[in-house]
Amino acid sequence: MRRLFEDELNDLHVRFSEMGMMVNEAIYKSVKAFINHDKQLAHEVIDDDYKINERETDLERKSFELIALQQPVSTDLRIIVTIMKASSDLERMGDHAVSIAKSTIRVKGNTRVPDIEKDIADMAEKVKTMVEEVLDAYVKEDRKRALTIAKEDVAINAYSDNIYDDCIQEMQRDSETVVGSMDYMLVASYLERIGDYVTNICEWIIYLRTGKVVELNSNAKEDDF
Amino acid sequence: MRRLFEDELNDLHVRFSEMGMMVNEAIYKSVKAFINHDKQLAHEVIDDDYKINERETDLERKSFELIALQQPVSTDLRIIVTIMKASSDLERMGDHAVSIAKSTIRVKGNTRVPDIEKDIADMAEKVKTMVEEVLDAYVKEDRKRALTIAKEDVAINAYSDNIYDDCIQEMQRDSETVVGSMDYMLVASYLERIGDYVTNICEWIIYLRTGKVVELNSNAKEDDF
Amino acid sequence: GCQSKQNGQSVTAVGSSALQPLIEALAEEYSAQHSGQFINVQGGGSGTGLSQIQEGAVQMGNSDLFAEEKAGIKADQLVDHKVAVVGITPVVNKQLGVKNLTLTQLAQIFSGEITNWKQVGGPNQAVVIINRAQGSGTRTTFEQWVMKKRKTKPAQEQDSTGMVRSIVANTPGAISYLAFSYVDKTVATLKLDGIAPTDANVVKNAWPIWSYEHVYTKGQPTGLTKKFLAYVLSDEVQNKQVGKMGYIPVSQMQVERSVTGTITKVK
Amino acid sequence: MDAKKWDKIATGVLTAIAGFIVLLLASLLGYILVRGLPHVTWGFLTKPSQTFTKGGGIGIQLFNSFYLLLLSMIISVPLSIGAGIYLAEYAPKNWVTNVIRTAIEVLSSLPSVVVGLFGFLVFVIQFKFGFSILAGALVLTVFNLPLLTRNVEDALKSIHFTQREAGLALGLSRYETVKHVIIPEALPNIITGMILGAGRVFGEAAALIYTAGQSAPVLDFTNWNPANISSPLNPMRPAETLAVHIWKINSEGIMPDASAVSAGASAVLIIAVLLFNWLARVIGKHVYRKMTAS
Amino acid sequence: MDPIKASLLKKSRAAKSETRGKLLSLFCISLIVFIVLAIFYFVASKGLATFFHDKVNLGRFLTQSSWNPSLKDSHGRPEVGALPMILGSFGVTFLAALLATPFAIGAGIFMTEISPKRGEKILQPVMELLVGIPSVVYGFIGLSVIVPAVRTVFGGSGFGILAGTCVLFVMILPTVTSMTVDALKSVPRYYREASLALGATRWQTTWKVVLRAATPGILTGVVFGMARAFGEALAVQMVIGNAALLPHNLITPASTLTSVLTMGIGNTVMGSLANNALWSLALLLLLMSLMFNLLVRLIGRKGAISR
Amino acid sequence: MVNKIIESSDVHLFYGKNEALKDINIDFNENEITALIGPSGCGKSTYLRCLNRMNDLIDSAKVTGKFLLNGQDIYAPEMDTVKLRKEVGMVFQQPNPFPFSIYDNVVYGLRLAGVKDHRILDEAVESSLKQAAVWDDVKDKLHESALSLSGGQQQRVCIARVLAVKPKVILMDEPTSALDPISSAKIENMLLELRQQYTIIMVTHNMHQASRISDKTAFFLQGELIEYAPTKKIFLNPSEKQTEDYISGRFG
Amino acid sequence: MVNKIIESSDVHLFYGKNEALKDINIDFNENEITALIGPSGCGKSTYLRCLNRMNDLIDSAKVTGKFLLNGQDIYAPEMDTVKLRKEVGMVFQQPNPFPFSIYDNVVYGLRLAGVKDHRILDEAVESSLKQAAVWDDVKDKLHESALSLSGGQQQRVCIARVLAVKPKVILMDEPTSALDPISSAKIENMLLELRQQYTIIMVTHNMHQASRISDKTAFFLQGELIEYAPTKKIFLNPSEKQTEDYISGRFG
Ligand SMILES: Nc1ncnc2c1ncn2[C@@H]1O[C@H](COP(=O)(O)OP(=O)(O)OP(=O)(O)O)[C@@H](O)[C@H]1O
Ligand SMILES: Nc1ncnc2c1ncn2[C@@H]1O[C@H](COP(=O)(O)OP(=O)(O)OP(=O)(O)O)[C@@H](O)[C@H]1O
Ligand SMILES: [Mg+2]
Ligand SMILES: [Mg+2]
Ligand SMILES: O=P([O-])([O-])[O-]
Repeated sequence: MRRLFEDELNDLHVRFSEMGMMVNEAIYKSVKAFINHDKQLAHEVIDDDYKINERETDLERKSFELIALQQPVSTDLRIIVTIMKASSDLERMGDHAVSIAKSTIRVKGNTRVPDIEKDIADMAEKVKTMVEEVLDAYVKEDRKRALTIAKEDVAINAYSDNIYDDCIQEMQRDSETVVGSMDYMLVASYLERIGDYVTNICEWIIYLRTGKVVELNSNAKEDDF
Repeated sequence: MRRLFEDELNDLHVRFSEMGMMVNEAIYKSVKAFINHDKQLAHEVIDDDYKINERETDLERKSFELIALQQPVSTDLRIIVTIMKASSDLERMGDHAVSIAKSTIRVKGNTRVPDIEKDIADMAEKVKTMVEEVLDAYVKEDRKRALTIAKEDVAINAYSDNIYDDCIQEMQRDSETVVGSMDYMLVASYLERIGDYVTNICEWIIYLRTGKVVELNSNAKEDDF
Repeated sequence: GCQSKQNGQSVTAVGSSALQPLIEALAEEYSAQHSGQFINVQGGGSGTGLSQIQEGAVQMGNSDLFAEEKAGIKADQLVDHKVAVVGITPVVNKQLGVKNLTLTQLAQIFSGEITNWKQVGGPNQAVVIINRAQGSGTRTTFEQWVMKKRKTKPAQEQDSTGMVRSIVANTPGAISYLAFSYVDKTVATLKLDGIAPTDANVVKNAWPIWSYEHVYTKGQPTGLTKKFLAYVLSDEVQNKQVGKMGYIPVSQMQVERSVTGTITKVK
Repeated sequence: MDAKKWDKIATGVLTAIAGFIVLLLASLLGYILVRGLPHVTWGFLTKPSQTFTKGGGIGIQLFNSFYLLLLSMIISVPLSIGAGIYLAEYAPKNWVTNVIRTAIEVLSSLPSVVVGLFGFLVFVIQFKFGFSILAGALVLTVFNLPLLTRNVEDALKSIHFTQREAGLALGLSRYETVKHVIIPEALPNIITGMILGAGRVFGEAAALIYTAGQSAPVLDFTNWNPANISSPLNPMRPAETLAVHIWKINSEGIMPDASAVSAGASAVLIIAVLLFNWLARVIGKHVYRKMTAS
Repeated sequence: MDPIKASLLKKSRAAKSETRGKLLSLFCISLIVFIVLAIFYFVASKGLATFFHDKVNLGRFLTQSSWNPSLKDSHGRPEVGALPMILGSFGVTFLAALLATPFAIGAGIFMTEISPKRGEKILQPVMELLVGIPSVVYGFIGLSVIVPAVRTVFGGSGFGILAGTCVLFVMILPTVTSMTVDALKSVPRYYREASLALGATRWQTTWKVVLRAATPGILTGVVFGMARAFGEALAVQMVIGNAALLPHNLITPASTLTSVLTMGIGNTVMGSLANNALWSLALLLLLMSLMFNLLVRLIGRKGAISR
Repeated sequence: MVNKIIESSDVHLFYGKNEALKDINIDFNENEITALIGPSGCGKSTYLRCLNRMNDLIDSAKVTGKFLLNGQDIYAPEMDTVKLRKEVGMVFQQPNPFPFSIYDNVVYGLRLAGVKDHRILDEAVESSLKQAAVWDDVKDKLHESALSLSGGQQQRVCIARVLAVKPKVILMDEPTSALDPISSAKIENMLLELRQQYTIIMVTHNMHQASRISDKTAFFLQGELIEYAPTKKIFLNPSEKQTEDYISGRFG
Repeated sequence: MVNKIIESSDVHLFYGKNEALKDINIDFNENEITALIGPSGCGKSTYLRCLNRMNDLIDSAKVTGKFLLNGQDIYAPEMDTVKLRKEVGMVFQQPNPFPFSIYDNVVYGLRLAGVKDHRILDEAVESSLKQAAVWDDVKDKLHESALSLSGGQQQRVCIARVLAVKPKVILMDEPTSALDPISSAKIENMLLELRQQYTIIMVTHNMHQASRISDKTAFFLQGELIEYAPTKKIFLNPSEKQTEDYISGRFG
């Protein structure tokens, strides 16, 4: 029934998932580039970002169209709304990947702090896993998993706080590392933000399943300091 | 005609504008607190953030409802979609205000750099104006003004770069200022982000008027480094 | 019905179509002379007349037949008033040219033994029999005196004299029979055995096909009925109107016929 | 192309048939009117008839026809409306109703002779009305009731059920709905049916021969006392109607100008029927316009 | 809330008038039913008397061909064979219907499909007038025009089934036509449009769709026409010749149930066999009328187009 | 405060042997619009017509269960259906004005109730027509035939006719399905206004209409009440799969 | 490649003195669904019926302007309307199967065209009914009366009847407005399938329907063509204020 709409909805879904992969890849690449000081890979991430932006615009446009032309209600509407909102989150995640890539380009040639880099790599790994998981949870519309993933954001925040403290110490210890640490600091904050967006997407997964708009990361802010 | 829907639509519009004011106020207060080291004001901002979050959730819920129950098309639909998307931007702007407030709380007791603080104050003023302007442009659905405002984001980015460089210098100069500069740095990046969100809202104003989804801030990233 | 005096009075006579013209005319005349007194006259046939007088539905029942002759009539309750005699004559289409038949020939024609006029010396023309309806007084009389015991061939029937006359007038080869009172120029009468259908011949019974016209009442007549019957039987009426209408006053008859058909000379 | 040719041929044939029917009526009417109209004079229309002599009129028969019609309509119209309402509105849908409906249908297609004979047995003899207008009117009622009832039922049923629902849902009783909404709406059709029924009654002869009788005693048009035997209004007097008169002249008429009288009377009868038809249309239309554009 | 309750439970004026109206209309219908039953009773009691009282054999009544109620045959049985009349009645009825149907359908199609405007303006009133003409007048015309015409063309007396058929044809034509028109008109307009839109010509549309959809209605009309023809008395009686003979051709006199009935009733004495035999004919007529009605119902039910 | 104006419970309805309603339980609140939706033949109209006993007219229909109007048993033997139907007005799918003038249509119910005073009638006409949002369209031709109006206007006059007798509850069986979108929109808006004073129960085939104007929605399927909930819930997040499938057109 | 199958220009139509169509210009592309929308009486049906000359049947209707079907003048005197109507099929608002069997309904057009071969007829029946997505519903009762089907099935049989004569263009005048949402949805889906082979021009009162299935939408108002554009544009961003007002129900 309603093949055309169903097709289009499915298409939208697929394209959104694709966008998720693209963003995930961008994050992965940017962190890898940062860790490996791979300027070229970083450039690649920056260059590919337009694709993510385009995809977002495209998804938005398609969503509006479906809403305007097909008058979806209930689940169908929630699918579209979720995609419409979550695609912004993905796009922002992509933006943060670009920021990390930019840091990579900037950080090059400065003094480095392997400990912190190790922490960032761990944190990045963690974030990457979260992103992958949330995409999987989205595809499976898995509400429980979304809740679990959102909780993991606490760990990310802890990483971020850790790295912040380490950077401060490092910078105070050795002013040579200021520029580098600053970048570590920023990258950590980008990763932290990405974690927040993952939480957002978790919220949307819950919305998709239950129709309830919830706030999962409000506490995330409170324990920020 | 269609009084009820029209009423609701108008209501939505008003509540969105209100949210804009709330966010604007949060930004203003947080910057003021930061500059004046007013920990109490900063706490106020943080404490009030839940209102913004709630308002966003509320606007989202209402928007979904209107879409599901009223099947709006054309302009009506665009109004709702705009609010639905832009409210996230506003909410994020609010989050950044909270981040600034948190920095204020954190920065207290550290060594300060008046020059940078001056720059940040200027930048904050600029951002505040932009936010006010974009809200005004939204209410007036002023497409041209939206374009102009989006262009001003360049200036914000320039401030941000400036402050970044100054901070680096300052930190290298005097390791005492590391923690403080770091915060300056972060606050600047928050303000810069808020500028980006203003640009986003500008995009939505254009969408509202023309039905076209455009990308105004893509270049903003390119000249970031 | 019996209306009160000032609202007028009316009685009804029903029955024989052969008698109808006479009674109707007399009724009109009577009403004209006696204001507020009406005699309604209906046709319907002798059967109707007899059965309705028996039912008491009307005050006078007109019939060509003796009540005794009609099956189902209890004649003893009825009082017979013979108001006239009428002759019945065979009539044929004017174009036919046949003027005379024997009584036997006539009977053979109606029994279907003769089917073409050339068999009786007429033109080569099929015989078209027009009968009156079964049970009508005219037909019964005709059959009684012409057919004797012969059976009538089933043929075209009409229930009214007027219709019979016009059909005979219009149909080549047609033959039927009419009461004298209905005979007019449109049809031709036949002589039987050379005797012409005239009142004079009827009076002498030389013309055998005739019948009394009876008005029956249930019991002795009273009131208006009585007065009217007295009027009808009055000499003045009998001698003037009756004759004029093509009927024969009973008083002029030189013979008398009984219920069984026995003829006795009147002294 | 074959189909097209057939289309043309069919159109031609059908038009010819239609033309033939129109011609048929025209010649019928023409025949009656041409033969009859020359005899129709004022005197003919007003004078009483003559049995033996020339120059009789049809005045009394004409009056009788209308009077009889009036009487029978007075009886049958309310009855048929009541019965029609019952059938259209109240009758439960079950076999009893079905049988009733069938019975009425049977009655409506019963030969009028049989109805006449029934009337004769019941009204004339049993009820001792004699040959009278009353008996005639009653038998005409019997003769006409089924058709009128059916007409009323059809007219009521042709009013869309939404109108009924509207009335009921407004809190009207079923009867009020019928009385105030349905009947007014159906009125044009009812009136048309009534007038056409009247036309039918006007031309009826067979049923009257044995009931209203075949004699037309002279009436005293100055006496309007219905109890008086010579009064035109007396319902107990026998009354020959125009149609019966025509029948009688054709079967028993012995007046010399019988065929002329018959032709003239036929023409008058036809004209009266034409008049009824025309009235039915005009009044129906008028009422309809009045109803809907009040 | 309580006033509402109270007012809801009080019997309203409307409810009372409802009862009154229902009773009134029930009374009317009861009266009609009573009359119908009375007629049935009278006709049946008199008509059946022939068989129960006068012991006439029903089989012989229906199959014997000599009608002479006042006479007895060689076995002493009354000659009451109604076969000639039955055949005559059916003969004129079927022939008239056979003749009228094509004309009615033709006229109906003309009025609904070919030229509705002229149909409405001309044919419609023509039909109504034809219905309105009293049967005496038809008889009168039959007698003075048709019978002589038949006589001139076919010879004989001119009286007979043919003349009867002609008169009845004209008499039932309007009935059949108007019901045909109703049937055709009630074929929804969209049938025609659908057919035309499929590339049919007007005639194809009429022939294949409209007529087919209207068939039950038309048949009903024909049966109604036949019922009318069957029961018609005066006009037929005037032209058919009224000879109680088995009809073997169309131009010799024949008779119908009605003609013998009308003719004979006045010449018989009530209660006598002759009279009862006539009532038997009336009963037969009544039964036929019933049969025609059932037939119409059957057709109507079978052919009902839903919606 | 929310007041239950009509309560119905354990409702079963048989047409002969065919069970058209199976154990329906719905209560209606005062001053709300309730929409009854569901596929053709699911029993929406049948249920609606139970509420003012219009089903009494159908011989084969047998209703069981409890119906209360303001706590009063609708099917009590002593209930006067005529009065009931004045309390519970009804508007139908086909606009069905009587073939009288607009004025006469509107005052019809009042006149029958014996109101003769011209002032009262005039006022009733004006206020009902205003409530029905058709006053401006017809005020200059109150004495012309109601049949001369367009379908949408006719339907609003029919609504005015019901309003004139001041019912508590108005039942509507697909009141706009015979109308074009613009007329429908006008009527929808009018209903939203009427909600302030009346309780409206409406059958509709148009789910969008239900979603636009109703407070509560009841979804019927094959004689069963599948879901009865606030309209928001039904259209955003129905509890039942069948409801979801129906409202998103994904059925059969 | 997009092919224009019907072109119409400068179309005016008068019913007597009343101008029902005012200078309409629309071209239709092959294999597209075009929806004609607009308020009641705006001339949608009138325009549609110009395309297969159904207006010829209305005496008072006078058409001017140019209509081309595949470049061929529709109103040329030598145009055979019978053939035209086979090329340009039509489906109506009321499901109108003939009172024959389903089979006879479907082969009606072919039989008219003189096809007698049973094999061909059988095949046509099966393929048309399959295309019309009603084969599964009726395949076991092809010789039962089409009137025994439900409204939605009847309408699909009517569509199959049109498909059987293999038209190029199918005109539909509110094909689902007499049906319930589920039947409508089925027909909408079927139309989306049919689009692959036919050009469909459809009048609809239901804007949502237009938005759901049409490629192009033409908006009529009082005999004028206000806007004719891709459906997306009409529903997301119409050029004309009137269009916007109409589709968002904000009219009058
Ligand atoms: N008078 C009746 N007699 C017998 N069955 C009926 C009657 N009215 C309705 N039904 C049956 O009852 C069921 C419910 O009918 P109802 O009219 O209530 O459906 P509905 O939901 O209003 O449908 P629609 O949307 O088509 O109006 C259907 O199956 C129908 O066939
Ligand atoms: N046969 C006709 N004769 C005269 N005028 C007509 C005729 N048919 C339609 N009209 C008029 O032409 C105009 C357009 O009618 P049309 O039927 O095309 O409208 P529509 O858009 O199809 O409306 P709807 O949505 O109600 O079907 C209307 O004003 C109508 O009154
Ligand atoms: Mg319904
Ligand atoms: Mg239309
Ligand atoms: O005079 P009759 O009518 O009995 O022949």
